Order: sequence, then structure tokens, then C-alpha cells
Amino acid sequence: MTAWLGWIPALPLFSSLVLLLVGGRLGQRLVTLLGVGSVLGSALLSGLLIADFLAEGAAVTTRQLPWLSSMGLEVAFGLYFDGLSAVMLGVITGVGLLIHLYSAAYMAGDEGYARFFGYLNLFVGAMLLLVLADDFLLLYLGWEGVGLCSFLLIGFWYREPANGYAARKAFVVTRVGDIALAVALLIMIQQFGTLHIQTVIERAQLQWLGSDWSFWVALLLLGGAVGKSAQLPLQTWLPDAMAGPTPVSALIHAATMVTAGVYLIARTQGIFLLAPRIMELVALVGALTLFLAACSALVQHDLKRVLAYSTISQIGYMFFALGAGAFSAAIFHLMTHAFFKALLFLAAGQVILSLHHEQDLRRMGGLLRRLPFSALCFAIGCAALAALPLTSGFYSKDAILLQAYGLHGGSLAWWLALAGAAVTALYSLRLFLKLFFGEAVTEPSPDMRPTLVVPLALLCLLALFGALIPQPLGAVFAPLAATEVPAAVHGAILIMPWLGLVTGVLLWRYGRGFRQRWSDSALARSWRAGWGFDALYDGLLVQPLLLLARLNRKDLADRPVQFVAWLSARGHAWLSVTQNGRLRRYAAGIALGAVLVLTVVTL
Amino acid sequence: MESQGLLIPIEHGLLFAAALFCIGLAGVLTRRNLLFMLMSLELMLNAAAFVFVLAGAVHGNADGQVMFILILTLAAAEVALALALVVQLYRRRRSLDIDSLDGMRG
Amino acid sequence: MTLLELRALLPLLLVALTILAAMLLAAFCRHRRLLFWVYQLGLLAALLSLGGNLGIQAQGLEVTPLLRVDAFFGFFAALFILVAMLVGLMAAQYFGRREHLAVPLEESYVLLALCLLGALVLAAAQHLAALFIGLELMSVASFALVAYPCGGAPASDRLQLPSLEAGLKYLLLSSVASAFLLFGMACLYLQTGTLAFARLSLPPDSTASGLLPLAGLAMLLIGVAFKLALAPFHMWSPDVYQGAPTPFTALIATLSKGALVVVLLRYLLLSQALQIEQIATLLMALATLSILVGNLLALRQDDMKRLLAYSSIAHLGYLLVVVLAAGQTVSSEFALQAGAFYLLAYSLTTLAAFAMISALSGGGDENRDYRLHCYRGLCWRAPCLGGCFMLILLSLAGIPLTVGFIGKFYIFAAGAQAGLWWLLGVVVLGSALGLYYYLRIILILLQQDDEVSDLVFHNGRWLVYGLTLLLLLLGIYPLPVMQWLPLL
Amino acid sequence: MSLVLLILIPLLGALLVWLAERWRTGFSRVLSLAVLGLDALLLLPLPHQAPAGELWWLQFRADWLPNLGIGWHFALDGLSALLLWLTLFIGALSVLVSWREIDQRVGFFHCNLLLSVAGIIGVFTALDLFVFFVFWELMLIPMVLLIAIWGHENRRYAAIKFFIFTQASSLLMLVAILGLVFMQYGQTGVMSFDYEDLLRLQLAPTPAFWLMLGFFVAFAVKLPMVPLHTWLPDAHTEAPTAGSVLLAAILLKTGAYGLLRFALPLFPAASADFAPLAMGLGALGVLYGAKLAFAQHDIKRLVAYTSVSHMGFVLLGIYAMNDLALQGALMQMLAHGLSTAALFIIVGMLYARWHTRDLRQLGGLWSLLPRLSGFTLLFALASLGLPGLANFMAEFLILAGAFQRDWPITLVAMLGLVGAALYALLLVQRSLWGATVPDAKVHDCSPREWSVLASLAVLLLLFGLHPQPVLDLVQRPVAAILAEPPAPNPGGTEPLLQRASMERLP
Repeated sequence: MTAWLGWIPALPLFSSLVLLLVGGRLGQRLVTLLGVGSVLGSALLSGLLIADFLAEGAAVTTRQLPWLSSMGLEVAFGLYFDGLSAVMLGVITGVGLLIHLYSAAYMAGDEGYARFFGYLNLFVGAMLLLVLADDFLLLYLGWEGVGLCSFLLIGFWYREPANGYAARKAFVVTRVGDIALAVALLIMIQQFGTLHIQTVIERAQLQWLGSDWSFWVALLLLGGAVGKSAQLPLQTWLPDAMAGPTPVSALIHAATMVTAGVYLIARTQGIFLLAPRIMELVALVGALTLFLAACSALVQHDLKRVLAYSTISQIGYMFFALGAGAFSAAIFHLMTHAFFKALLFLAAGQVILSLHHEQDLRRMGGLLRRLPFSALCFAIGCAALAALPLTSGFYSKDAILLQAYGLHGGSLAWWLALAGAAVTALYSLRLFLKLFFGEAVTEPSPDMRPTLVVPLALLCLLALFGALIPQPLGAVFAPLAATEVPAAVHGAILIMPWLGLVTGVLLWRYGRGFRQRWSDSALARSWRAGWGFDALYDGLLVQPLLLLARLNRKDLADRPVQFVAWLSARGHAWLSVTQNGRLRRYAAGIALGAVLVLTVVTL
Repeated sequence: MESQGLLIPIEHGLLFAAALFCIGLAGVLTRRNLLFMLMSLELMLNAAAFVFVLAGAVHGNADGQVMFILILTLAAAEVALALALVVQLYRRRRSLDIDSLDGMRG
Repeated sequence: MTLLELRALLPLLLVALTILAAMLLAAFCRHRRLLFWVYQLGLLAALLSLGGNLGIQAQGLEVTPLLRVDAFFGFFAALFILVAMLVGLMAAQYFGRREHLAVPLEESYVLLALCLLGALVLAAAQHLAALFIGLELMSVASFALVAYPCGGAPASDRLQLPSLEAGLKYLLLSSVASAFLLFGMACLYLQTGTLAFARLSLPPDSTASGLLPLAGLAMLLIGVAFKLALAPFHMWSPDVYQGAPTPFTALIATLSKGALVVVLLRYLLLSQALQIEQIATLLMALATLSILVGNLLALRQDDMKRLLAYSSIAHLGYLLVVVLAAGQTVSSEFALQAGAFYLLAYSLTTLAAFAMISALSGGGDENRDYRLHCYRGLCWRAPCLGGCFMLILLSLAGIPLTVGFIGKFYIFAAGAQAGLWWLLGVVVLGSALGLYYYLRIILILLQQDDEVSDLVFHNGRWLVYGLTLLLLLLGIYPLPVMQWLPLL
Repeated sequence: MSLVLLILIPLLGALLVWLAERWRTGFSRVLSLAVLGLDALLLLPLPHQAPAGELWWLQFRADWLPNLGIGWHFALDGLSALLLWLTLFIGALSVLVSWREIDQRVGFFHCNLLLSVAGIIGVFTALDLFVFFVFWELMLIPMVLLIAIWGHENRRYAAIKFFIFTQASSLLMLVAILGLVFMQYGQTGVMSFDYEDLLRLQLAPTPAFWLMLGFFVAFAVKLPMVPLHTWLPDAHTEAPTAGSVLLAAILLKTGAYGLLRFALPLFPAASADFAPLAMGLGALGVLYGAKLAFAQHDIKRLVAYTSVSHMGFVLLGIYAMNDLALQGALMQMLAHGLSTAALFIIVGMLYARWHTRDLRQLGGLWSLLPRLSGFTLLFALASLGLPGLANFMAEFLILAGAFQRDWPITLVAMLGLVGAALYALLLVQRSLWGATVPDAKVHDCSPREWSVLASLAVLLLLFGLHPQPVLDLVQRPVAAILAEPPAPNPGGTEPLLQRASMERLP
């Protein structure tokens, strides 16, 4: 059984290689077959493996293929499969497969069809490598590979320069995070001489008990995670990443890549546990991001940007859970979030498609009767997002808030998380109402495209009953001490979503004037621009660099060289004046020389 | 080295020769006519020859005077050649102004 | 004069004999080719005789207090004779096809032989009088050579005026320098009482009497510096090089400068003048000045002959490094070998350069035009000649696989052994400037442009090929020559 | 003897090629390929590991100027073998690339190419300092001619600047070599230019520092260290494609090779004291190169400045002086050679099609030339250090090694990774994406171009995923460089170059 572990990442990678090299010549059908087929294959394989794992529950590692053995460092291609990677595998291949099916129809007819599937498969392969890596260097390879694919896919419609800029911005901002991760790797090499994940964590617990190495490494790992998962302060790239096709946003910027940071912290929880202060920082970062993103989502006009900010806020929840120590709750929320966020994005894609690529909410409305199926999907998605009872979101978010209260109760982060729940409910309701009620503006074409229905339906089921999927995380994370939670707190957690909904309905019905004034207010505008982080970074980093670049295009280091050339040319000019051909001038030269010589000698 | 048979101290002789030398040099520098330059040239050579004779007298051996005669022959040879060239110059330029000869410069 | 001394002086006597024979032949039967062969065979005989009394030279014999025939003299005499023969060949080819211009070539061989005799005397001089005689013999002969064309029938001004102007300038300024030289020698004689190259010792207290030898030595060095065209006294050389006919410019650049360097080396070593700290600083100042001034002046120069004049000023500056190194006891005999080889390399390369120019220049036979733009695109018109020109320029710049590089390597080696770090820094700076104008010429040679250039091919090409081949061979395998380098 | 043949074959080949052009046009290209192939065939059978206890795989000694202690001394070990293979491969590539680009005076072009290759082979194998210096200067002249004759607009300025920069600095090296030789002459009375003898020399700190500086400046100019790098952009921009490929891929490596072979082992103590400054300059080079690359409009200047940035990493690696960093530096030399050569080849192809190097006029190439754009994307990603390609492996090793010696400088250098991302993606976005499509009707990669780029891509991927053969090849030379001088130093300078400080748990 374990021999097949290697095939899971290999299948998508091979198919992406084939698609990228000769994709242009293959027909659309063959490309779809290859693209979707490879992900289907790895989905089946991982399904078997998960089933097998659930039966025995033993961690599995494959053969170590030697990659690099320099004097101080041994690195090998090796895969590691345990409970955590089982969950991640399930999410990636499962949701990935559905999204591949969806995009087969969504992208049909696009001239870069083969290239699209090539990149998508490359992404899935890289993500699987990241999740299954047994060695930090292999993880880093997957980590950067995923970043590369997000760059390629955001800039897929390359004719539009804005897409290119967004792609480049995404890659550069995540690259800043990657550097933090790389530094962490360098410290591990210096301290332990190896990058093998298990041994590193093991030795860290033995060797770093007292020292503050664990503080620094944990901080750096957090930096890497923050970069990739678009948390504060590196979250500015995700809203712009919506420039890519919708299935890309669904797969990469909702379900899989952005959760890589969460996976990294969960995988290296051994190191984080050694640095409690960093755990609090993770919680704080999560809570802050959660609240800020939720507020921003409240005032967005673009449909996909609402979903983007909501993703940032939901991942904020996961970081908050990790920071609070509720690792299994975080992973549980990760899985459920993948389901309903993918559902929301794909449904949004369908709406956009039927509204002829219209993404602005202000020009949408009253679609309930014309797009019933999308309305249904949105309803389920928004309900799960708002964590209403009986949806998967309810169980995972409440689990986080409950367990976090136990370990971390009463802190600012917890209160922010609680308030966030209310705001989340508010903006998901606003999204639903704006889309499907109010007066209709553009005329949609019918939405019941057959090939899109199947994945959407499946995702609806998962969004509703996803919480029932068992999570084999027992072996990975230590079980939490069950602390009793006072009934009032329990009640508050339950009421929060309803509070958001009620205020939303009231505002929709009666506050029309207030809503108008509010969306033009200065605060709303700042929230809409992502709390001004973009302007801050632009002013702080981008403009000075551009100015410096323009200033020094001619390379200041060349100045001294040109000065020497100018000086010798001047020297030549002055000296050649002395050669004016007159004999008496030469005799005077000799006399002057003689005087010079005599003074030199007699001094 | 005290002068044995000399009546006047050496410094006077040296000063005289140096003065003569400088006059000759000044002559070469200032005069524009070629002949005068040749004359001042002779002056410089004779100044040097004078010091040789003085040194010969001081050390009491004849080397000084031998050198004096050699210098005379040299001066004669150079003047002979110089005058040949002066004639050529005069035939072409009808003037002995040395500054007219500045064809080559730069 | 014992028989042995006569045998030792044989080379000089043979050269004197050629002078007489040439003069008589010039007087009676003015046959150009005959005179050429008499000149060449005479010099060849002198060379062979030189080879003959290697034994005497080995232990060194003092012939009359003036001359000293030793290995040092042997090597340089051979070098000077070879140079004179080559210049004779160049002159024959340069004036070869100019019958209608009626430039009587016969007398030039007499003057060339006279110049050579002066050089040989200088090479063997160990006495101030010998120095004076040799120097003046060489100078007066070269005045006549510089002004040689205006000796013939009064032809166009375009041809004879430049050499007249050059001759006059050279004569007058050189006489002024000789006056300085003599005055210095007289002061030294006053101080030491003997004209031989005696040890100079400064009296411990530098009172007035101490100043005399210093001033004397300084004046002597001024005269020598003028003849070597070192920096403050260099102004005459570009005009004289440009005015004089090319073979005779080559003579001045190689023979007269070479002979003077030899006698300077011998004098400084015998009189240990370089121990005196002021003289060492003086020479260092002269070297630095001439390297910088020489290279700077040549930077944007357009005329090829003037450019070679300036580059030879710089090369003499490099040679001073060796002279200084010879002064220090730790590195003196290595520096001597370095100086000898560098002189050989410098003479060979300069001769090759002047042979190239005399074989190839703009304008017809009369008004030769050596400006650089005449040589553009030479590599594409005549690849072999272009290749030779590039090799010569590389040797002047001191780039490997040429004799110039081995010479420059010796300079650096002598300087490093003597610890003259600052001076070596100046040499590096100077050769960097040098690289600029040598490469600039190479780029002109490689320029592709199609409009016809007024380049004229005169005879004398085989001489250029021969010299370049020698230059390359000595650059790749200089061992045989190195074994002959003399020790004082 | 076969080592001397390695140099003689391209030398004679150069003359042959020049004559061959007169005989039949176009024949010189085939002949020069054949000459390079023959050289490779000669290199193949040579023993690829050192006999027991011996440092060099193969040695050749002969006398040249015994009175000065100069002899022909060539030797081959892992370090030079790696660089020789790179030289021959890149030489063949540059001949292939200039198949259609060079049309006038083809024979003379290939003659210069082969002369330059011969000079480079001499540099990589010479062990006598004088012979090394001769080959060091010899390889420059053909390169200057390449730039000056077949270059682009102001090629004269670039050729002169390149020539003076490298020649003047190599004269400084000559002074340093002579200083070293005469100090040994002073101590032991024997004048010898041989590498082994000079290794045993014990120097006092101050003279050692100045001599090491002489060597360092010459190699720093060649490996463009930041303050002395200004010749590189001009030389690369004006050189023909083959010239800039040869220049970027190999000539820059001679500087790094010189540092590894001569500057480090000859002056271990002085280099150790000098290391922080050198690493600082390396990190500065990484950032400054990246910043300048980011600002360029001319695509060839952009690629030239990326070389400055990558070679900054090499300098960082060399002076970190531990095994990881040195192996990383060598790996970077190989990887940079391949990726920059590819980028220059692509720029050459773009220039052949549109006769412009200005990024503002190029754009939207993806739709016109999909395959060429694919390759451009791949090599741009290689130069920004994407894991899975050789550059990342090299940079990672360098950073790992340098981190242990001096971590603040390494952090500064790591900012260069962001800079690399900036300029590489800028290159991709400006040239490949965007809507402004230049008008000409052009064909995509011809089979020749495709095979050249594919071979480079495969090599980069191969060394990215399986760098072990390269690391084993240079294992022993790196250890030798870091080890103390061979002779037992009688209580002299204690070995400053401590092993990589790897506290390994039992």
C-alpha cells in the first residue's frame, strides 16, 4: 500500500509536464481527460490510503531517494503520511477534483486551455509534495512551486497588464514570507545539520528547552506561514489575486494554497509549543486579521473581493485556533472552510458567467427567480460561512471558539473572534441579499449548465454534512484537557450569528438611506481598501524603490571611471599645449626643468 | 681642499663661471636671431670649459686643460654644422628668426 | 698599447676603418649599392671580432684609463652594431626608390658608422672624458642625420623644411644640454680631482662644500636626462622624431638612448651615486614624471611618429625603474640583467615599429603622411601587415607572448625585488594609460569602412616580417638571450 | 602530455579555422565545432579521480625559463575539470548560436573564439603563477576583438573599457605575484613561480595582506564585485551573442576560480581576516545588481546586471570558507553559467527577429512565439532561484554555509532573493505578457535554437534535482583549499579556517 504514496504527487506532476510540453497539439477532450484524470487518480489513491490509515492508524514513510549530500547536510526525497497529511490529502484531492471538473466546463473554449490545465496540475502536484514532504527542503520546494503556480495562474489572461501586475505582486509578497521560512531552515541546518522534519522536531524538544532558538525559529516559521496564507501583515496580495480565473481563486486562494501556512504551523507544532509567546502572537495575528478582513468584506463592491476578504478572515480563525492551542479544531475548520468556500467561489463563477463577466455587486440584484440553483448554492454557502446551526461551518467555528475559550478565554483575541463571528454573519447575509433580492439590473442567461451542476451539488452536500467526516488527528495532536465552559459563554457563541443576521435584515429593510450614507463614508472607503495597508506599503517600499531605480539607471559606480577618463583627457589637452613647436619654448622648458632638478637635489 | 698655488679662492672662480653660464642660457632663451643664439651657446660651453681649467689648476694636473681643448673642438664642430643649417634656413626664409620654425606642434 | 689591448679594441677599430673606407668611396666613386655593402660588411666584421675576443671580455680589460672592455661592453656593443646594421638596411629601403629626388645616400653611411662608433665608445667608457667624446661623437653625427634630406638638391619645401627645423632644434637644444653636462662634469672633477668614474662620497656635514658634488651630479643628470628625453626635458623629441626621416628617427630612438642608458648604469654603479638619498629621489621623480607625461601626451595623438616619440618617453621612464633598482645592493645584478633585456626588447620593438611605418604610410614618396586615419582598415586590406602591426603594438603595450611583455615582466621583477612599490604603482597606472592608445590604434586598424584610403605600400616589408617574427620568437622562448645577459 | 594537447588543439584549430574560411565559406563553423568536440573527446578519457594520497588527477611539468624558476606546470583536479567541461560545452553552444548571426569575416570570428577558449583552458589548468598570468592576459585579447569587431553600436567604448579594466588589474596581480616570489627568494634563496613551492611560504601579516589584496583586486574585477563591475554591462550589451555568452558563462568564472585556487590557499590567514569585508561586498553586490537589473529598459543590460547579482552570491560563498559554502559557490558558478548563457541566447534570438533590445518595444511575445516564451519563462525562473533548478540548490548551499560564518550579512544577501524575484518577473512580464505585440511575422524556435535551449534546460533541471555528481567532483579540491598549507607550519599561524561549526549531537 505504501508504495503508492509516491504516485499521488507524481501523477499530477507527470500530466502537467505532458500538458505543458505538447498540450498545444492535443485536442480539448484529451487535455481534459489528462488533466482531470490525473487528479482523479491521485484522489482515488489517497482515498484508499486514508481508508487504510483509518483502519490501522500507523504513520507511513516512503523510501528515501538521495537528493543532496554535501559535507554538512544530507537531504533526500522522502514522503511522510500521517493523520494530518491524510486530512490535507483528502481536502486537496477531493476539492481539487471537483474544481477540475468545474473548470473543464468553465474554461472550455479558452485558447490557453491546455496551458491552464498544465498549470493547475502542476499546482496540485506541488501542493501534494508540500503536504507529504518528509524533509523541510522538499517542503520548501513544494512551497515555492505552489507560489510559482499561483503567479502563473493569476497572470493566466496575460493580455491584461493589470493581471500581470497582480501576479507579480502575489509572488513578491509571498517571496518575502518564503525568505523567513528559508532563514528558519538555515538555523535548523546550523543547529542540527539535517532538515528531516521528524528529527528536527525531536531534537528541538531535547536541545532547545531553555534557549530562545525556538522563539526565533517559531517566529520565522510564522513569518513564512503569514506570507503564504495572506495573514496580517502580508495579506495585501490576496484581494488582487482575484484577477485570475474563478476556478483558480476557488482552488488556490480558498481551498488549498492559503491553508499551507496553517499546515506548516500544525506540522511544526512541536517547535511552537516550545515558544508560548509566539503561540499568543499567532492567536493575536489570527484574531486581528479575522476582524479586519471581516470588516473589509462588509464594504466590498466586487463579488470575488468579498469572498477573498472572507477567506482571509476564515484563515484568521484557523490561526487564532492554532495560537490558542486548539490544533485539531483548526484543521477541522480548515476542511469545512475548504468545502463551503469552494462552493461559494464556484457558484460565484457561475453567476459571473451567466451575467456575462459582470463582477460588480451594485449592478447585480434580484436574481432569485432567474438563477434558482445558484441561489440555492449561495444560500447553503452563506449559511455555512455564517456558521448557522446544522451546517458544517457551525460545528467547526463553535469548536474553535469553545476550545479556545478553555485554553485562552477572556483574552482580547477571543473577544475579537467572537465579534468576528457576528460580522461574518452580517457580510454573508449582505452578499446574499445584494445578489438575489433588490431590483434586477443586468439580464442573466440561464444557469443550469449540466457540467457545472454536478460539482456544485456535491459541494453543497459537503458544505452541509462535511462536519460528519471523521478526522484521524488523534495520533498527531495531544488531546485537549476538557474544561467546562460556563453556559453564558456557550449561549453567547450560539447567539452571535443570529445577532448578525437580525441586524442585516433590519438594515436591508429599513436602513436604505443609512446604508447609502455608510458606504460612501470615509471609514467604509478605508475598509474597502483593505484598511490602507496597500497605500502604506506602496508609499513605504514600492515608490522609494522605483524612485531609486529611476535615479540610478546609469549606475553611479560608473562615475569614478568616467572621471578618470575625463581627467586623463584634460591632462592630455594641457600637456599638448606645451608642445607648440617653438624652440625658445623648449629651451625655457629645459631651464625650468634644470631649476626643478636643482631644487629637488639641494633641498 | 685648500688651494695650494691659487691666488684667488675657488668660490670666486665658480661664481664667475656660473654667472657666465647663466648669461649664456639667458641669451639662448631671449634672443630671436639664430646667430646670437649660437654665440650665447658658445658662451655656455666656455663657462663649462673655464671650470675645467680652474679644477685642473686646483688639482695641479693637466686633465682640465685637455678637457678644455676637447670642448673647443666640440664647439667648433657644432658651430660648423649649425652655420650650414643657418645658410639653408636663410635661403628658404630670408630671415634668421628662430620662431618662424614652428611647423611641427601638437 | 700591448697587442692584447689592440685586440680588445678591434671592434672599434674596424668601425673606424669602415668610416674611412665609406668616406673615401663617397668621395671618389659615388656608387650607392657598393657603399651599402661596405658599410654592412664592415659592421659584420666588427661584430665577428667582438665574438672573437669573448675571452678578453670575460675577465674584463682596462684599455687606457678611458675605456674598459668587459662582458658588459660585449653585450651592448653587439646590440648596437646589430641595430646600426638594421638601420642601414632601413635607410637603403627608405631612400631606395628616390633616385629622381637625388638625395645622396652615400654620406648617410658615414654618419651612421660615426654614430655607432660614438655608441661603442660610450658602451666601454669608464672615464668622464670618454663619456664626453662618445656622447658628442654620437650627437653631432645624429644632428647631421636628422637634417639629412636638406643636404640634397633644394627640392620642395614640403620635404626638406621639417627635417631642417628638426635638425636645428635638435642641435641647439642638445648643445645647451651638453653645456649642462660639461658644467656638471667640471664640478665633479673639481670635487674629486679625477675624471675617472670614481666613488662619490658626500662629506658628512652638508656644508657649502657638500653642495658642489650634488650640484655637479645634478647638472650631469640634466644633460643625460635631456638626451634620454626624460620628462621635463622631453619637449624636443616629438618634433625631432616627426621631422627626421624615419630610419634615422629609429636610430635616435634606439642607439643614442640605449648607449646613454648603458653609460648611465656604469657610472651610477661605479660611483655608487644612488646611495645618496637626494639623487635616488631625483631619479624617482624623473621616472614618475616621464611615465605620466609620456603616456598622457600620447593619449589622443594622431600622428604615428609623434605617438611613438611619446611612448618612447614613457618606456624610458620604465627603464629608470631598473636603473633605480640597480642602485640598491640587494637587487643590483638582477636589475642589470633586467635593464639589459629591457633595452633589447625596447630596441627590437621600436625598430619594428619604425620599419612598419617606413614600409607603410599615407601620401606618396615625398609627402609621407603618418596620421592614424591613413591606417584604418589595414587588417582587412593587408592581413599579414595588419597582423604584424597589431603584434608590434601589443609588444609596445607589454601583452604576453611578445618580447615587450618579458621586458615589462623584468621591470616589475626588478622593481619588486628592490621594493620600489610606489614606482611600480605609477608603472601600472602608466601602462593602463598606454593600453588605451595602443588599443585605440588596433581598433583603427580593424575599422571596417569601404571608402578607399590613401595608404601606399613602400618596399621594406620583409624587414617588418623578420622583425615581428623575431619579436614573437623572443616573446615565446627568450631563454637563449637570457643566458647572454651580462653582469657588471 | 594530454593536458598540453588540451590547449594546443584549440590554438592550432584557431589558425586552421581562419584559413578554412578562405577555402570554403561556412566551413569554419563546422571545423570549430569539430575542434571543440575533439578537445572534449580528449578530456573524457582522462582519469576522473586522483590516485591515492595525491591531490591532482594529472600533472604535466616542463622547463620554460629555468633561470627565473618558471616552468610549464599544468594539472587537473575536480575544480578545473568541472570548469573545463563548462568551457567546452559553452564554447560549442556559442558556435551553434552564432551560426546565422555572424556573416562577415566568419573565419576570423571563429579563430578568436577558439583562441579565447584556449586561453581559458590554460587559465583553468596552469599551476605556475607566471604561466597562469600569461594565459590570464592571453584570453582577453580575442575577447576584446570579438566585442570590437562584431559588436553592436558603441562597441569601441565597451571594448576599450573592458580591456583597460581587466589588464590594469591583472598588472596589480603581476606585482603581487612578483612580491610573493621575491619574498620566497629572500627566505629560501630559491626563485620559483611554482604553486606548490609558494604554498609553503610563511608570510608576516602585513605583507601577506597587501599581496592578497593584489590578487583579490584582479579577481574581483573579473568576477564583477560591485565597485569594480562597471565594465560588465557595457561589454555584455555590445558583444555579439556568442561573445556575451562566452563572457558571461566562463570569463566571469575565471575570477572566481582564481580566488579559489590562488587567493585563498596562498594567503589563508590574510583571507580569513579579509573575509567579513569580502562577504559584505558580496552581499552588497547581490542587492546592487538586483536593484540595477530592476531599473533597466535594455533587456541585455538587465541580464548583465543579473550576472553581477549572482556573482555576488559566489563571492559570499567563497569567503564564507566552509565546505557547504564553497560547494555552493562552485554549484552557483555552474548554474549561473548555464542560466545566463541561455538568457543571452534568447536575447540574441529576440534581437535577430526584431533588431531591438528595448523592453518597451517588446511585449506579448507569448502569443507570437509560445515555445521561445516558454523557455524564457523557465530560464527567468532559474535565475530567480526557483527550487528544483540548479540555481536554487547553489544559492541555498551558499546561504547555509555563509549563515554559519556571518549571519547578519547572509540575511542582507537573502533580501537579494526578493530582488531576484522582482527583476526576473519584470523580465517575464515586460517581454512575454502584455498586449503590445510587435508587428513582424516571425517564426518560433528553429530546430537548432530549440536544441540549444533544450539542452541547457535539461542540464539545469538535472543539476537542480540531482546535484550529487557535481558535489562529489569538487569534494576533494574544496577540502584541499580549506585545509592548512601542506607543509607542517612550525608553530606558524594556527589554522584559522575552522571546520563548519556544526555541533552534531552524538
